[in-house]
Amino acid sequence: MPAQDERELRIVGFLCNWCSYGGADTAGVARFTQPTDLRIIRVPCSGRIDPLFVVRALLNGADGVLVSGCHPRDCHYAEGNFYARRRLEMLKRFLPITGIDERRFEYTWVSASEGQRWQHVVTEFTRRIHELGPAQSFNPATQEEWFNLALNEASKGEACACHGS
Amino acid sequence: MRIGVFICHCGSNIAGTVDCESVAELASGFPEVVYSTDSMYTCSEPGQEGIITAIHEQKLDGVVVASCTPRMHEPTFRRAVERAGLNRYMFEMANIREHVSWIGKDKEHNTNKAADLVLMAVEKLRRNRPLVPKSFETIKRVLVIGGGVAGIQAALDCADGGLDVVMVERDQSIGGKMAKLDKTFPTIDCSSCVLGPKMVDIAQHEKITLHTCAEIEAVSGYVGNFSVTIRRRATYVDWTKCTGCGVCTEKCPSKRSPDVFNEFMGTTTAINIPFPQAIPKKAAINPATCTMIQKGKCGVCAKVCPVGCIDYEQQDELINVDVGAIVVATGYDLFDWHKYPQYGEGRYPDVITSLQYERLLSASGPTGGHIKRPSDGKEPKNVVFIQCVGSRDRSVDRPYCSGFCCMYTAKQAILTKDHIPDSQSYVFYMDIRAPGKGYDEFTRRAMEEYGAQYVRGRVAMIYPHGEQLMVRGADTLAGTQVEVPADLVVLATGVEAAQGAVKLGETLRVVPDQYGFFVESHPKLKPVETNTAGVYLAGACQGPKDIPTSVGQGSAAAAKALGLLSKERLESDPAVSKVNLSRCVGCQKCIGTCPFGAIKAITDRQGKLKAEVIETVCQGCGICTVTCPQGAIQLEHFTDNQILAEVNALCPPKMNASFE
Amino acid sequence: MSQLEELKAAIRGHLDSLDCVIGWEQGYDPLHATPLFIRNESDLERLSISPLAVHNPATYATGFAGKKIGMVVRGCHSRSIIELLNEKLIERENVVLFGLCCDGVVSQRKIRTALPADPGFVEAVEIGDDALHITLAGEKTTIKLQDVLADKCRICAYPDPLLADVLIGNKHDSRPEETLACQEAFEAKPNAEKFTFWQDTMSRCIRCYACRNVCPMCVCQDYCIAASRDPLWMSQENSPAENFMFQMIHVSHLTGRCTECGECERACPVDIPLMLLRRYMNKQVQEVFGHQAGTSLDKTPPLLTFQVEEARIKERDW
Amino acid sequence: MAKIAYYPGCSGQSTSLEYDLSTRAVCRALGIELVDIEDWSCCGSTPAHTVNHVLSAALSARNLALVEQQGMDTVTTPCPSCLSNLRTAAHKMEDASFRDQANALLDTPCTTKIETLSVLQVIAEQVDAETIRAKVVRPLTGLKVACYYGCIMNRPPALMQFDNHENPMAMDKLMGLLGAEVVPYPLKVECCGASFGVPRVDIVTRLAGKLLDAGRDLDADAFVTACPLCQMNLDMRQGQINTALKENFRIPIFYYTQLLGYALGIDDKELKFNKLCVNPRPVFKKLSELKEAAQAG
Repeated sequence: MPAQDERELRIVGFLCNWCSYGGADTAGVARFTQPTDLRIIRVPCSGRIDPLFVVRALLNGADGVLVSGCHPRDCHYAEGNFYARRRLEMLKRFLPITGIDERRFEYTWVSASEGQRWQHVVTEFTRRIHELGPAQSFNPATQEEWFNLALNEASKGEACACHGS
Repeated sequence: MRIGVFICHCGSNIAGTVDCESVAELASGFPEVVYSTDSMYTCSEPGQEGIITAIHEQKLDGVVVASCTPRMHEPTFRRAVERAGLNRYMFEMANIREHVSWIGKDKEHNTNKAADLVLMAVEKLRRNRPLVPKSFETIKRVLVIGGGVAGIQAALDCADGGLDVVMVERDQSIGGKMAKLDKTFPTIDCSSCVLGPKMVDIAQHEKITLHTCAEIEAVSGYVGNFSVTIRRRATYVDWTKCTGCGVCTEKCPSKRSPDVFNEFMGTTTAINIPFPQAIPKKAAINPATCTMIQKGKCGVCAKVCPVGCIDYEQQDELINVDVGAIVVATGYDLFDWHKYPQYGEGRYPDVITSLQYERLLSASGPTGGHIKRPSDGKEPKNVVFIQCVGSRDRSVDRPYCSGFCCMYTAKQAILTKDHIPDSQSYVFYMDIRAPGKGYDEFTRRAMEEYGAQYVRGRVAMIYPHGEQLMVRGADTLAGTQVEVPADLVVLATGVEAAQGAVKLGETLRVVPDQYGFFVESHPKLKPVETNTAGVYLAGACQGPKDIPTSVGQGSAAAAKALGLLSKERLESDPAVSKVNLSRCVGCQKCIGTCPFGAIKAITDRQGKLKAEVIETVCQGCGICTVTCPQGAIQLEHFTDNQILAEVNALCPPKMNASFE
Repeated sequence: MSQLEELKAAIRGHLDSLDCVIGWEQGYDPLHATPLFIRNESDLERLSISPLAVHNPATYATGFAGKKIGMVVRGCHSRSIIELLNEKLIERENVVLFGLCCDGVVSQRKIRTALPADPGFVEAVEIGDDALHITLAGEKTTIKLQDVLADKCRICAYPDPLLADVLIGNKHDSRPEETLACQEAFEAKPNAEKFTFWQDTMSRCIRCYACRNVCPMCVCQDYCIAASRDPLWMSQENSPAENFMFQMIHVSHLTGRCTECGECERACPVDIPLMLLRRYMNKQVQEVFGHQAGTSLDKTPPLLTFQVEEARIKERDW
Repeated sequence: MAKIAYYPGCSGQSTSLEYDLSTRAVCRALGIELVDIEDWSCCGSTPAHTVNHVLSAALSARNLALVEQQGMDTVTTPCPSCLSNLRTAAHKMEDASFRDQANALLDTPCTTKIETLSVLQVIAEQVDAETIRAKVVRPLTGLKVACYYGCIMNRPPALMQFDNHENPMAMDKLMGLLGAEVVPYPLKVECCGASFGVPRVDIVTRLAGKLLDAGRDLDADAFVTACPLCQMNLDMRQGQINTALKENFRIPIFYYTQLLGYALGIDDKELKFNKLCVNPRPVFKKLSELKEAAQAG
């Protein structure tokens, strides 16, 4: 069951093995129905999640990226989510300058026991991504667009006002 | 590679909402997949045999199973592929049950999702490589930190099991809080009669080395091979000579030292043996109150000591010891009740803590077992007990229940009646929590046989009224305010983490929770393990606990240590970080972010700094991999390439059409 | 004694004990400077510290690991040095800093625009107090320094070196403009416009890595993950997404470390306004961690540490 | 000393006139310049907030708005009940939607946060101990006083942000500075029965009787209070209490400002000792006897 319409969007999830992956399992065991768009990549710890994985996914055309780890202070490795929190917060804050809607990326904390919370997180995030619709591809989709892009840029002078004056 | 894919139906658990045959068919077209099939129960005996046969017949060098969560059966399947001669890390799982079939009913979407998950697993597997665990020797010695009843039990069990034990205790004597108690619930048996023999065993056991007046200074190393530095405070008495005869304590003229053992219910001498049953029974000087140490005058103890063991120049001593496992049993401390303004903040001497009351009840206490109130030494007739002082109260940031106060309050009410037959006890309580064996019966006895008046409600105010204290509170059952005149008020002071627990946690890499109690590995299934391999918890350092539970946990921790060190060699998980030395520029950022101290700096042959992972210490979190800008340190089995392969499998990059 | 003479004297005093001192000299024409590696007295004579001398000597610092060198540093350069020291990438006892209280440097891009024709080779440049007099094809053009001041200098809060063994010149007390109008204007644009802007701009990137090579904080040497097969973060395909991925790697690795020396943007041969990304990220770092890279010694970059309670990170409660 | 706005409160115009006058006299002597709020109105006292929180806040906010108009940011009042209302209003109006509701009822909206302090807090925090000690001309040496703060002076603590709410010491310290012997009075923050004085006199006599009893146990010569209602219940109703409880209390109940004024040498007429119901003369007699004895000895 996709969130709102028939068409699935591409949502990538990065989940730490100890808490959130377990939380997603708990939700499954409890048969908490969730939208099907999300595909989960299991990592040992949210501290293993390089913000550049998120960037890679978004530039590859992912419509949404969701990261979830253990609640702060509950990290299996004591400190991983503390580092993750800083890294991911900076990524989220940075996205607006790139023009990529920062709402397409979210990070949160779900423990292994929070099956219901996981259902809520997935449902809400999927709903949000469907509201935003499919992401625009950073690379042109067609041969023609590639060509136009090349023309555009050839005809352009200075890129930014900073360099004009 | 030659990859085999096995799609599990899990009866109808998966096949009910996923078209397993089509997933298997789709998978046969994935890169390097040479064999793809589906089966009813892949984890069953025939299912596993099917995998093994396929590995042999199809000459597979990697296997993907799409079934339930890897948290369930990954070890099962790893063993299966290992039986067929593959390395266990040449195996990946796709979770198409908990993450697919159980959370949605749309078969088409589920089938697509399952296929995607299989593709991700295949793409990751293509970048897996065989990993071999390292094995290493262990040191057959256990460090027990804390000499309370939990630590004593753990130490004795380990020693009886044949391990060497080093026990470190911060105070002058072992025994902990239990040694201060008069009697114990629910049997009203004498605390020191139960504990005393065990303390003596500690002193006499040939496998146990005891360091008191000592604390942990530093810990390095890893499971099986810890290296510990212990700081032993100067006692100014040579304990190799001291016989504990006590002559010095009789003659010491400085009699105004705070009596820590008696919970400050009186004073003691500057040179002191805390209590008659102390282990070790040795004297120590309190340098803060010793006039010889403070002012250079006196020296009486040195003159009277028959063996000449007094040494005013003694210094702290650092002791190094290597151990294979560590049991943390640092216990608890009492909540500082002065934070409550309504109890007088210490203005009224006849408001005391429950532990102080234990000392008043104890025959070896400052009053010789006669209950005398501190202000005027009179015997109290009305004793008011107030429960939950620093427990279950968010306003003082102690929302948790201290667990055993209900029980000891009932015990103290009973003992009060025993000591003073014409006394009357009142207990202000919130709820009575008595879930142990014989516990509820015990609290009932306090009420029914010993006539303790239980008032359900909080106390709002204590104020002096003549020679008495007036205790005003709510009686929520009667819906009224009550005032009870009291000769003595005993606060059932709650439990908090022992002082210094957080700092010790940092030293041991064991995480304290927000209240300072150490966090166990799993609240149900690993209650004495910590997330640092080889470090175990016993007793109240993990959370409030009564004596039986602490003793039980002491034994449990000992069993874990014995189990661990019963193996000649230990194997480390090979899914740990690994440094590509040629890429490493020696910036040492990874060393700084590693929570386990598992990375060290080395100098290579050209004299350049490089990082090196201590494989047995690394826990495999991958923080370092993200820290390293060059990608020089990679967490095996979760390398950048493996995770990127999964990302790219899910979201294939859009390439320039002209290049395709 | 002029500032230049004062500086020369100071360097002369240290020359014996140093492997080299990095400064600037005239480049291929009088309008362009180039880094100068001073090893002896005769090299010293070529030293120039005019506003044309822009290069950040800190870029070379890690390359001299184990050797003792001197560097002539302006305010922003000193920040790079401090950051390198904080990250223990260089050692304090191995560097001698000749600090210049800096009045700002020029933007060659702005000069190029201000000149009547493409400069090609300039015949002569005379540097006045507040203007450049440039002789080009026999004709003299006067450009006010203020008009061609680099953007980073217009908003520079640290014109005077924050760390120096020798300090030349007079300290500044004036406050610069706090923000750049064009930066603010860009940040305020709707997502779609910014997105298209970067798509277009990144299609221009030729992935020459000049921005990386000139960056004083890019210390991976030959092991940048943008150009490695293991780990394989990105392909060599020249597409907007791959080019942007490279820029995102650079931004990501500079989080909390960028000292805003502006070298990346200066070095870009296709005029990509990289400082838009840098300044924005630095602003976020400042807001969340109260951290400005290279402004004080013994500060750990924010992503290499953490607080158990992060005062300014709101836990997303959903 | 800076100027501070002054809100006398309704009681100060009637039952506690002596509190108002002695407060003004004392502040003048200590160099605190009180500026009356022009056209001030009732704070709403206890009835308003039992009916409607917005209306209650608006009543107080009107006064705060006047303070704002007079160009000041702090107001002081001797009455704990007014203090409580003014502080509550200011606190509630930090919430924007509540502020809009309350301001809608006012001609002059209150836009900034005006700080309200009790006169006791102003004296305790803005006049240093040595200044007061130096100004004492008639020390209270030998006089045993019980300081009674009443129940709302420091409560709720999060709102009042002054002194210890269970064991306040501001008046104790002040009386100590004047030379008085302050007894460790345990019921400092007990309820006197407050406004039950009209409907349920029995409650007041029981509660206030207990207060007096505790003071007598400690051998107090007098009570000092800071609240008009407390003072009235203990002083004016002392006869009723005696009748109801078959007691014979004769304990003078002063406002702390009166004893402070006395010690500072302010003319007795300004301090209005003649407004007190229980004759305070024994206190002054004791003081002069003690003084004579000290001089003789």
